[in-house]
Amino acid sequence: MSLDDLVLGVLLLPLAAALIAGLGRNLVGRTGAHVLTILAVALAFLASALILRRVLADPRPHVFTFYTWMMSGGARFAVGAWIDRLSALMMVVVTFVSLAVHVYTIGYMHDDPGYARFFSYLSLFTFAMLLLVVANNLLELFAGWEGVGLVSYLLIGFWFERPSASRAAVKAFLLNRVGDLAFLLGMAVLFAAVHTLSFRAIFAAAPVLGRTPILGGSGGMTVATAAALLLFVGASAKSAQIPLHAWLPDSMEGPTPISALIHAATMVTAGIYLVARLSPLYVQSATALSVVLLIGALTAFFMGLLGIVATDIKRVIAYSTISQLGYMCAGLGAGAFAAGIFHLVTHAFFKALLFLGAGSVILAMHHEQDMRKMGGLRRFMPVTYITFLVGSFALVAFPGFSGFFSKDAIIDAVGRSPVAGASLAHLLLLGGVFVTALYTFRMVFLVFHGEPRMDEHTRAHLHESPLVVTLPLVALAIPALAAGWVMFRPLLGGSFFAGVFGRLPHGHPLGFVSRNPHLTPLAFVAGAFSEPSFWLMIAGIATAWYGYLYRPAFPARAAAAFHGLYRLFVQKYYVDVFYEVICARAGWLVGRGLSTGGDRLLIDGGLVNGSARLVGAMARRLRPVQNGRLYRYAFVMIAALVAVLGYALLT
Amino acid sequence: MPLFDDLAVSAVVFAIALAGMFVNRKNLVVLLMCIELMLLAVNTSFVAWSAWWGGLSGQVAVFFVLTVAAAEAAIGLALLVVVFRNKRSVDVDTIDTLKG
Amino acid sequence: MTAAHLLVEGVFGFFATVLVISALGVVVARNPVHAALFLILSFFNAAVLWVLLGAEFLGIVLVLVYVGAVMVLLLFVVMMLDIDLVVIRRGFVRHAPLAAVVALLLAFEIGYVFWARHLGLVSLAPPLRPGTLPNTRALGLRLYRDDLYPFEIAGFLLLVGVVAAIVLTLTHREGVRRQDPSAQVRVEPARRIRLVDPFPKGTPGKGGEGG
Amino acid sequence: MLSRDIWAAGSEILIGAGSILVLLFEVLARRARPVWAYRTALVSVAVTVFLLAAGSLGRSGVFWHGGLVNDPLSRLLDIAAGVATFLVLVYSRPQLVRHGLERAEHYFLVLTTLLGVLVVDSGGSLLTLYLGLELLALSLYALIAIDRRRPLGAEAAMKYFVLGAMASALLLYAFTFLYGLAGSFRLSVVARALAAHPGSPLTLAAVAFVVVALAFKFGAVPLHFWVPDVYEGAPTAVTLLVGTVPEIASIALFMRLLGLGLGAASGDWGVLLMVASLLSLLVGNLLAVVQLNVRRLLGYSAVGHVGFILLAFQLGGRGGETAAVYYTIVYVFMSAAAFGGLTLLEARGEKSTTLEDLSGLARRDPWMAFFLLCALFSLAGVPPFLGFWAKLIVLRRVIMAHETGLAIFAVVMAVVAAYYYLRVVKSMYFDPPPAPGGDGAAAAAPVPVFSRVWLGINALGLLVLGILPEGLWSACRMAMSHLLR
Repeated sequence: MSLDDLVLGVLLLPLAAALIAGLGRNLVGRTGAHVLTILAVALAFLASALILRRVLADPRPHVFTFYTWMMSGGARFAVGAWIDRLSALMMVVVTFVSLAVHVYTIGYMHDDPGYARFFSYLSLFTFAMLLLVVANNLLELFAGWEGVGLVSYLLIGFWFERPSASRAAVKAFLLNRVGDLAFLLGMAVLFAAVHTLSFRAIFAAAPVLGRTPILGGSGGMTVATAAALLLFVGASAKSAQIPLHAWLPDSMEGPTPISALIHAATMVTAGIYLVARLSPLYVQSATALSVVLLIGALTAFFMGLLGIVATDIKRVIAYSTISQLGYMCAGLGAGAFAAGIFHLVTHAFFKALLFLGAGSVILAMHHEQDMRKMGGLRRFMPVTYITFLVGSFALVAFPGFSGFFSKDAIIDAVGRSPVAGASLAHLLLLGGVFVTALYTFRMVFLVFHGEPRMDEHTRAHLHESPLVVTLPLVALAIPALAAGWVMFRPLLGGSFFAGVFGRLPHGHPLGFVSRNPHLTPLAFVAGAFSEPSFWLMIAGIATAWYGYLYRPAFPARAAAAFHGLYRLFVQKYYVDVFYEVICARAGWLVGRGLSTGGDRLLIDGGLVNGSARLVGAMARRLRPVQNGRLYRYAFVMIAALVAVLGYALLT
Repeated sequence: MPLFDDLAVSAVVFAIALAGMFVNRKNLVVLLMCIELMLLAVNTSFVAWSAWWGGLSGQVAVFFVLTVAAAEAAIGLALLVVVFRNKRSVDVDTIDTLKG
Repeated sequence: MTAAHLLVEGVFGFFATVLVISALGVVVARNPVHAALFLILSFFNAAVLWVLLGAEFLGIVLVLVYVGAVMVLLLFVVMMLDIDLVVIRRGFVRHAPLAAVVALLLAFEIGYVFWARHLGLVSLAPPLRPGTLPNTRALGLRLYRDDLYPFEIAGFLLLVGVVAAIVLTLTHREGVRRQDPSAQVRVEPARRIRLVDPFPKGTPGKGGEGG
Repeated sequence: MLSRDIWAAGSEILIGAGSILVLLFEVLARRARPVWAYRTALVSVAVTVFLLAAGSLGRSGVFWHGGLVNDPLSRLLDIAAGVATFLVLVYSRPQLVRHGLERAEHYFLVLTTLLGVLVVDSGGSLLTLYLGLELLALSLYALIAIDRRRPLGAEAAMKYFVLGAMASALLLYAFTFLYGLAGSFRLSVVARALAAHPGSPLTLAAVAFVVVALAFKFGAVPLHFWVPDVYEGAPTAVTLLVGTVPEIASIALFMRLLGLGLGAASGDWGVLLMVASLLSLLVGNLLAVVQLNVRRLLGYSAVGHVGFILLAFQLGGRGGETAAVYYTIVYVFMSAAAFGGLTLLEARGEKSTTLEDLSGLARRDPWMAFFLLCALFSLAGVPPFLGFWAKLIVLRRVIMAHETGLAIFAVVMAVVAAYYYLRVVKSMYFDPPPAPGGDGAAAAAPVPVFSRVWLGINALGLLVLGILPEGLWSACRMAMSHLLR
């Protein structure tokens, strides 16, 4: 089979399955719906793997056109494919995660009346995401981009009976619209400059764009900067970067945790993919790279802090996702595109694992998501526990786990990046390591360790989840553990992404992790123990242990039994208080401050509601002008006439 | 300078009628009359230009404008009757239900 | 300047002045009936101006047809609606200065246009040909031959005016006899004449001799 | 000569004859019921559209001593107006029947409205443009007040009438200037005279008056006051008409009068239109946000769309004008679907006045809700609906003219617009239906399949044409490349 047939197959199989399952759901029934969609996605996964194998053999980008979408004269848009190692890798990741989600949904949505509809949405989502990934021009990418947004809107609002769900859906839609429109403008800027939207032409013109001032004037901003920044606003809305992140935590209102997974592990990476895809454009603009880097680093640190105070298990993971996306962004901004994409891949695995684990927990807890009402679950759900732990270690970047390789590569790269603002970003990312470890293990300890805090009824019915749930968990735990070892050399060692990404001027070697391109994974792991990031991570875990596992039970027992040692323990307790106040509590306070002050006031209040209020206030001012009186209308008309006439005669 | 004089007269009448459109806050009937007055000013202008050009086009236009004005007057008066039947008044102030 | 010119100038000045004053009267009159009468007066004056400009036919049409029909209709409606004729115009005085300013501004602007145009007349001056002014026949030829298309549209306009006026105002009262063309068309001979036997059988006595 | 002229006015004659026939039915066959008037109107519109599309009518050229100009643009606009009128007739009848408003005069006035639009589309002289415009306007005044029991209708009609008559007078006054300048009413002569005397005060004054009058007809700020009042006050079936067919005449007027007649002065009117466009975008979209009445909301949103159209038009040159024509045609069909949906809802016996009336519609009538959703998404400019292309093409033009600031402003306003359109969708799909009231039982009357099918074609057409946008766009480009005057 030729390559373009394979690509078409990957695209069309999920689409066809979605249409059949959605429109003909009375025809195929519940079983038919999931058999069909899973089969389609599985085939798409296999085909993607084949495609990856082909491009491994032949690294040149393969560009096809399937269909030309012509707006006659000048504007010509095509639907096609741009297959290189980046898009092939993304295809494999997308189809793999999507496959896991499909299988898992059988168990999770078992009792839902919208069963077939849900599968249809999932397959549709897969199609849109794949379209986005394979696109060979910006417009096609935008079509997939919008498709992904539309399906996410449908999924978030899936349980539209809940008012909070429909509110969240609207919020997600609106914030993404802001991004989409910036995206549109960015496309328009590129189109005005290059007169086409195909990647090939844009990449070819990128060096020129980097020198051309925008608006044809001599102003400071170049076309490349303007386009890159506008497109990044779009990307930051989709990838939930500050300040357009507010929709993602709220979108956890969707059916747990599948849509959450869709949003968190797959769809949100679209923005990262966009920047990486357009890296030849981005490297032409130092300004744009700096913005990407700083926004990413800020997001990575401050959104992580919010994870510390959340009590809803899904929200913790959601904040963690935002924070990890910040890491990816920072990597891209530093010019280390390979490291950013590497983190995207590993993150997809371990975050999917965490979400599915959380889903398994929530299922067992009868849809209770509050971690304060959990505890001690490791005894009841060993498989979930072990796999969740694997995911957590990967998330906190424990040496040897997949997340470690990618995240440390990013931190390393940012530390040595020539992009302006890199040193500040480096500090933020290092701080983020501590924060990540803290909230992750707070979650692990609250959910799986300690005393069970749920009510009797729930506790009596606690049991491990069924096989359709645990099987994907195990399947995902393996790459979460091992992916780093396998992919480290090719992805970061240099040859895999050769020629895919744009390179910073002066040939700065940021595609590589260290000065030594022949670095082995083992050596990288060994080196980690002397890096500050490792110790920050350990400190984070320790703090979590202290604050959420060790301390709660301790004071009461100590005070009662060992009166003499009490003072000593009080001394120790001071340390504890110190930790608590300075680290955990301070973090908690800052987190809460951000959550109320920053998140709710500034973002929700200032940006979302604020702009809505501004619009409302302006409208209220304008409204009385239309007072219904004829002479008012006539007067305004005549005044306009006099003014227009005066203007015309005076000039 | 007959052209300028005629045009000036027409402009003055036009301006008066326009001002009458919003200074009059009481009676819809007077609004209709102001419209008639505006069309009269326009017609005078046409006639003046027509004389200046020495052609007939302007006068033909006056015919059409008169026709339109007649039809317009018919509809305006009919609307006036409808409004009066609904509100028992032709006060401009009373028709302000639609607003905002 | 000849006497004839002076006469024309004088006549123009008089009627133009009256036209402006009566136009003002339309706007400021308290009583709508007075306003309507002022309007008619301004139409008369305008007609005179038109005649001075050589548009005799139009001037006559304006008086006979337009004033005769439309203005009378207006007056008729004003009276029919039985509007309170002695309403004081609330707010008129308050808004009058603004109106005056706007009107003056507008008149000044338009006047400026003509004045500037007048100064530039030399550049494009077409011949002023007072001798070849139109007559009714020429006007008719233009209207029915050259401008037939707009003429037909104007016909439709009048039709719309008629239909609209009827649709908006006609009410069918019960018990009022009126013409029904539809029924007239559909009538059949059999129903048109009903033969009535004035002396049906069984009635007593045809003629008077019985007894 | 005459037969050639008559043939050239074929579409106008067909529609005129149709309207007379409608009246004759009413007078001579009162028993036959208005349905025959409806069928006559429908058939005459359909035949006209068919003949126009087949190319049998309206051969290109200048006819009737310059009064009538047939070119590809007039044909395109005629077809668009015809199709829109067809849809309007199909959507409005069920509602008229249900509310006891169906009468032959209604259909007559709809046809004369269309006739006015056709005349304007191919107007070659100031006179025909004016007469066509008046024919259109007078028909609308009467239609808005046609439901005499409805005080709002009378109020809206009265306001529209007074302001509209004033705007017409302004337009006529501008025509006196142009006539004074050119000595003729033919657009070609006017254009020549204008080119010969650039920047003369007479030209400037004419431009000022024309811009004010045309901005009024289109409903651009600050001359938009009638729009929301009329949209709210008119009977639903008439709002449907007002929101669609006359827009075609407006863009035709802009093209003929400003683009072709006053094209030499485009520097003068461009600035004025730009200001009007920005104000329209701002005021229309902002005020739409605070509306609870759906029709008033759509009225203000129409003002916002006019802002977009003018934004393209003010650029001057064929490129911008083509984008404006394209946007207008697209808007008319989006608007037809939106108002058509509302009208058919009323035909079902539901109210469609406020946002609350629409809540939970997705569960009461999923298809209708879906059609409305298509229309609203398209109006909001969500890809891949047709409305997206319209916005994209306008923005592309604006950016190509290096007016990036304007483009950004327009995009921001488009976001505001997306918000209020989405609010309607939200109340249809996410809000619980209103508590079952007393009249709920009587409500569920079926809507005739014919009307529903056409609404479906219209709404899905927005999607299909959005996926295959090339045809309409190249038709517009073609039409704009062979203009006559």
